[in-house]
Amino acid sequence: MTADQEQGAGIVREGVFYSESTLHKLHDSMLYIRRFEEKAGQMYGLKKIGGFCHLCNGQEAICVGLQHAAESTDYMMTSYRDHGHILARGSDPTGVMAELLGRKGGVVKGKGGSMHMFDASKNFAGGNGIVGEQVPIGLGFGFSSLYRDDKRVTICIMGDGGINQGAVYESFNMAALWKLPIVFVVENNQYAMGTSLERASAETHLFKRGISFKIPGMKIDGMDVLEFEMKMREALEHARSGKGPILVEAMTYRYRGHSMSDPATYRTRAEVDEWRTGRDPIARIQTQMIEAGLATEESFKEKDRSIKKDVVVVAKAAEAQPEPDAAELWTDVYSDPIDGAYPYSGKVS
Amino acid sequence: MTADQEQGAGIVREGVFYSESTLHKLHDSMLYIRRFEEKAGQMYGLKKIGGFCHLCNGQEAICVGLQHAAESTDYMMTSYRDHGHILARGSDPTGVMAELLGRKGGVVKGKGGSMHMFDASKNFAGGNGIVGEQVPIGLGFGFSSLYRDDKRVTICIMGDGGINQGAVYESFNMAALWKLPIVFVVENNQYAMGTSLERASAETHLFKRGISFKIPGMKIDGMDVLEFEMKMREALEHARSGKGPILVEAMTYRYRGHSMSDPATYRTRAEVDEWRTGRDPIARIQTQMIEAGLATEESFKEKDRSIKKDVVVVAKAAEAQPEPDAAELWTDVYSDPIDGAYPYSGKVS
Amino acid sequence: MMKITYREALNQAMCEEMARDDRVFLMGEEVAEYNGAYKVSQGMLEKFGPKRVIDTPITELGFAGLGVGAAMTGLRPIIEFMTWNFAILALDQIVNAAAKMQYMSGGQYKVPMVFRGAGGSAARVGAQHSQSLENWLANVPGLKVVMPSNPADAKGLLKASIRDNDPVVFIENEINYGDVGSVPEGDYIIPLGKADVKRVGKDVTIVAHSRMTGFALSAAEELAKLGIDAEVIDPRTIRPLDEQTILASVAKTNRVVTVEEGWRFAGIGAELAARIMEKGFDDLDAPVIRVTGKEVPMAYAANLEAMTLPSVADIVQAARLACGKV
Amino acid sequence: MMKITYREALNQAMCEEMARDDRVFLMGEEVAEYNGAYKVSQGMLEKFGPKRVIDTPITELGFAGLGVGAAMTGLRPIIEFMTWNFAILALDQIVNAAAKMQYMSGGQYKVPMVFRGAGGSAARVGAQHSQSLENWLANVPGLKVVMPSNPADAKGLLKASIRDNDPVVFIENEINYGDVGSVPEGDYIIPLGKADVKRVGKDVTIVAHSRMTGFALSAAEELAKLGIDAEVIDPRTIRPLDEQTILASVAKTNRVVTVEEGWRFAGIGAELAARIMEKGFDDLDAPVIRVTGKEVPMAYAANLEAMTLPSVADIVQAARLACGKV
Ligand SMILES: Cc1ncc(C[n+]2csc(CCOP(=O)(O)OP(=O)(O)O)c2C)c(N)n1
Ligand SMILES: Cc1ncc(C[n+]2csc(CCOP(=O)(O)OP(=O)(O)O)c2C)c(N)n1
Ligand SMILES: [Mg+2]
Ligand SMILES: [Mg+2]
Repeated sequence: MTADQEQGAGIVREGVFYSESTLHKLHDSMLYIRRFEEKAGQMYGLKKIGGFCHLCNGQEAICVGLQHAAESTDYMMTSYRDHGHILARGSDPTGVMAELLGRKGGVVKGKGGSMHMFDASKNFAGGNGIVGEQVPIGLGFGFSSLYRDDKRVTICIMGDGGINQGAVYESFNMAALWKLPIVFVVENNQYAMGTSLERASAETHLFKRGISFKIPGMKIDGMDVLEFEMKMREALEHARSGKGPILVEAMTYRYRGHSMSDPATYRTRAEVDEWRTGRDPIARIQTQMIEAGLATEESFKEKDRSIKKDVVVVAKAAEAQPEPDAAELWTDVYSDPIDGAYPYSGKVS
Repeated sequence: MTADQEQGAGIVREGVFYSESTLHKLHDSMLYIRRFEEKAGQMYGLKKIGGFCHLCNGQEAICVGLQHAAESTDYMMTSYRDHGHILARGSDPTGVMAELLGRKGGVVKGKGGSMHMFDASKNFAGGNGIVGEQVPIGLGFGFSSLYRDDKRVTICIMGDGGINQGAVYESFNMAALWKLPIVFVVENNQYAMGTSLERASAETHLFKRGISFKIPGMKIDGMDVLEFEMKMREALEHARSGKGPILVEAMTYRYRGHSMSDPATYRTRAEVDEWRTGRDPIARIQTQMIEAGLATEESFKEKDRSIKKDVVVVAKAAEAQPEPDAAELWTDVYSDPIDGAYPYSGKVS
Repeated sequence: MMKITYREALNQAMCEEMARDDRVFLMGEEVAEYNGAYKVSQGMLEKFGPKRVIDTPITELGFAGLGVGAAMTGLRPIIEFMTWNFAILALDQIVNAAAKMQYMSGGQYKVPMVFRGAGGSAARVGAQHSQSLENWLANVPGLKVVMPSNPADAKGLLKASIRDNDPVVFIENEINYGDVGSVPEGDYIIPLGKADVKRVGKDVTIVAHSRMTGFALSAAEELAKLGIDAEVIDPRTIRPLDEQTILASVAKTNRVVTVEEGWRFAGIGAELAARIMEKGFDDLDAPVIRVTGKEVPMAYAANLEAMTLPSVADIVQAARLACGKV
Repeated sequence: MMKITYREALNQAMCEEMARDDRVFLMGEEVAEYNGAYKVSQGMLEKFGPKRVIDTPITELGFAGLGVGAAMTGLRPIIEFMTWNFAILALDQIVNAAAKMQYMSGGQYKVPMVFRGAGGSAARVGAQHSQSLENWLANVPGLKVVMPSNPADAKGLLKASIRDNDPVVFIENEINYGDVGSVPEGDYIIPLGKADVKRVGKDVTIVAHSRMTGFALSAAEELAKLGIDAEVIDPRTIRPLDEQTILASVAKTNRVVTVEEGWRFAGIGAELAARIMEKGFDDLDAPVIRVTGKEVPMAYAANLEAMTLPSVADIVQAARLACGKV
């Protein structure tokens, strides 16, 4: 999607025009994710969600900006911190919530859970629980686009902790060597669990991590959705035009702990506040839109109320669903039966 | 070992003085390795050596220059292309040859073979058959020196193919993060088996492969033993003085195929000749020494004859040895018996 | 005796051994400042300082190899994997370096180290976080594989593992971390390679390790009500396996059930069954029955997860079957 | 019928499938310009061009993952590991991604691909180049594991594997590459999951796969001279395992020997023994005997290597023992 061409009410940033409707869309999408995640946190507190649950509060501008800049045919994959991305991608929120609850109507039938969301219809390829594992997989999607010459770009997202994994550099090298159409995005929220960036990384400017493989890098403010959207479009254009991979470092912050079980005592209150109150992407676009006369505090409050209501409806609908059928235990292990039966020796006994 | 301090006959390179005896030592050591490898090749042809056998002909200046620059307490480890290095390190050649032949007196009792030579008494820690595997291991040696503050440097050697392995970058990051005293040396012989550098590496200037981790790099002519020795001393000094790791790219060439079974048809005759006749490290130091009046063509010929004879003696002595005792099959699997017996369930049956 | 958790037992084992031998250090993700992802290393950074309790980047292959190299120089690393699931990335260093180094080097380089962390599935963590690896690792000569099922064993075995001169794979269980049990005071060591009869019985032998030992003991209670007196054996060390203790039990009960959380094909139960048949064939009145995890990736949904894991009821059922009392 | 080598059979299988389906491509180290480290892909670059026959850097984890991703988009990659020894580095992508992807994604993403290369030990290549992984990989639901022992099986099974819609682990044997055998002309396919009775006999069943099938057949000849008529079964597909064929044989012979090159603990023989006991206990007149590689890393020295590997004599001895004729 290119920036809006039509003129009218809107905001111009570095020569790029964002229309009123686009701005509302970006804002609403971020706010929706925020409220959805809060609801997920609540459900987790009520023990309705089990296992790990990694929220993306604070990082919404990346989820939303990236989607707005990308084509729907572009491929994407990320880590376990995937709710915001799959929602921004346009998957049915009830399916996402149902997945968190382990229900039949979950986006992957209740089989994946929080960390393993997939939506093939939206070219959303996960949802990976092994840190860094999506990177070689993303390389394969990029390779496929070269093989088929389908002009798609793969957006492969990782964290500031994940970028230390060796598989990432194997992938960087091959992506650069073969000029694969991939945008690698690092969500630099400055912590990998309790480990701050500088305690884990010799080079903390993560956009430079591709230099040794001749991959150009960009550092982008990931707390400003317009800025991020605009620069992400440049990155996508770079990859789509055959120039090979590019590495985007998106500066951001997660407001909550690493997962629901993390009290996050390794960060100071002041540091969290600096980002949360000083740089919040939703507050930021709201201020910009109010200043531009495109909305009012009251209209945003109204919007927030209505989104919160929507999320409650979604949560209820998800909760009303049954667990997966017991027979699902044995499906999706293999595609084809052998001799009329699926080859599960474990089932027989 | 620092460069020679005493004055007298010798060669001065960029202000560094190499004495006559040092020059002879460097030369003789390179020539010995050359003749030893030729003998190994011959023995392989006679099927006295089995499996893989990777010779280092052409790369001797690296083996020898590196040893001369290093302290004997410094740790080192490399890949399967290890004969030259362990010889330069000072291990008993008969033990090395016996190992190639799979004999009892082999440097590792016949258990390792060509790819797995070790000599703990010389701080030579292998000899690894999995490409890149020695790099995290070297990281551990470097870590140990930091832990014990023993002022040793670890010299961790890999190939231009090996440097693409992900484990290398995991190691680069940790080495740089913790400022470990490690000199990473890439023997850039421009081929990994049949794959030329530029077909495998997006960034072909391999000394830049550490930039993304803030590791400084040096590109050195690996065909000139004096040049290599001198620069290697700088690199070791860097690591020893607490400045952290450094990456040395040694430009070199292997004259033979990747292993004895490789006809190396992927290279042109002209290319091989350019290096073999144009840049040979042994011919080079001979010319320099003759020009400096420190030797004559004849004296080198004489030296060559005597080395060849030595190598024949070594080969004979090695061949005269028996195979390892059958009982060795079960030793060195575990250190301590459990309940008086070693825990081999496979032995009982 | 003191009442402590499985987690505290592990912590004590490490602290005591680190106090005793300054070659021992602990390294892994979040082990230091965070006090361990599962708080096993609580307080250790404070006690031993950042030189000996070291946080790493997320690079399992790299720091596993670091441990191997450090061990080759004579240090005695404890390398923590946040969970063993992530150690699949590090297997090359565990199998090709740690396990084979002593042999390949003709005995010159030993690798005295412990690789440890939680293995198997926790609760609701899905397919990629629920892998059992003990059968793979116990397949490898050169490695020892230890899996404690309670706090006392956790402490005694971890201390023995740290003192061992060979690479030890030490697999804990996340769900057991909070379990409380009695642990002897003092320098409590359990030698590796010794199974433990957790319950004496005469009708059927149940061999179960790690978290499954508790399941087996619960099953034994149920079985007692049905008039079946089960003997429960925890091998504790998977490699080397204490076959004497197991065979002695089989000679008495003539019936065996094996229990493991991992997948069936070539699992620990397969080895037990094969070995009991080889060495105790005439003692067997019925085939060895294997209770294992279902052969599917672990699903997230609570009902599917429960179906995937072995249950107490599964063990009861298997024991009844073995005893011909169904 | 044509007489071709095992290597040519594999080559034909790949060429035919690539000609038939342009979603199939071959990627790995030295597969293209070098024509394969072991010449299995000889001529393929010339035939199919650099877009479909692709040399990689030495980065097993990376290009294994590339295969998984490409397969998820509907391509059908053949990923060659120069040998399976190096695939230990890639296991995370094979196990955590390829095997679990379909399940985790609720069936949305399939992973139709083949991981292939030579497994087990070659000749005199030492500890790090002599690893058998079939028991680890066959442990994993979601994977299929195929191991051909002769040219015809190699061709028929590889074609079936490439057409399969799930990730297939295809383990060849370097020492077999030069073996010549008769292979049917035309589009020859052997369905996965079918064992093959390589020799009919009535006194003892020998189950052996890959290179060991040939050893078992030689042993059967020896045994015949001793008056023991051995049936030799090659499972061909390790997962799923064709237990019907094996059990039917056991019902006839009542005695079983398993043979594998890999280590004993929780190996393929353990699974066979456990399964045969479970489902054919009453048919067994003697315990299943496992012939395996010795539980040591592979040494380089010729004598130690020979002692480590199972031999024809070992199989003969085991069969005599099983038949009570020693
Ligand atoms: C290979 C592997 N190692 C460790 C973990 C445990 N773990 C899960 S998330 C995480 C931190 C990742 O941090 P980062 O990449 O910065 O992503 P963020 O959580 O900040 O989004 C760790 C260590 C894992 N899941 N996989
Ligand atoms: C992990 C792994 N992959 C593949 C191989 C097979 N292999 C052995 S050497 C080699 C080439 C290595 O080239 P390079 O690193 O340049 O070292 P050189 O042989 O030139 O010294 C390959 C692919 C291996 N031994 N290990
Ligand atoms: Mg982070
Ligand atoms: Mg090279």
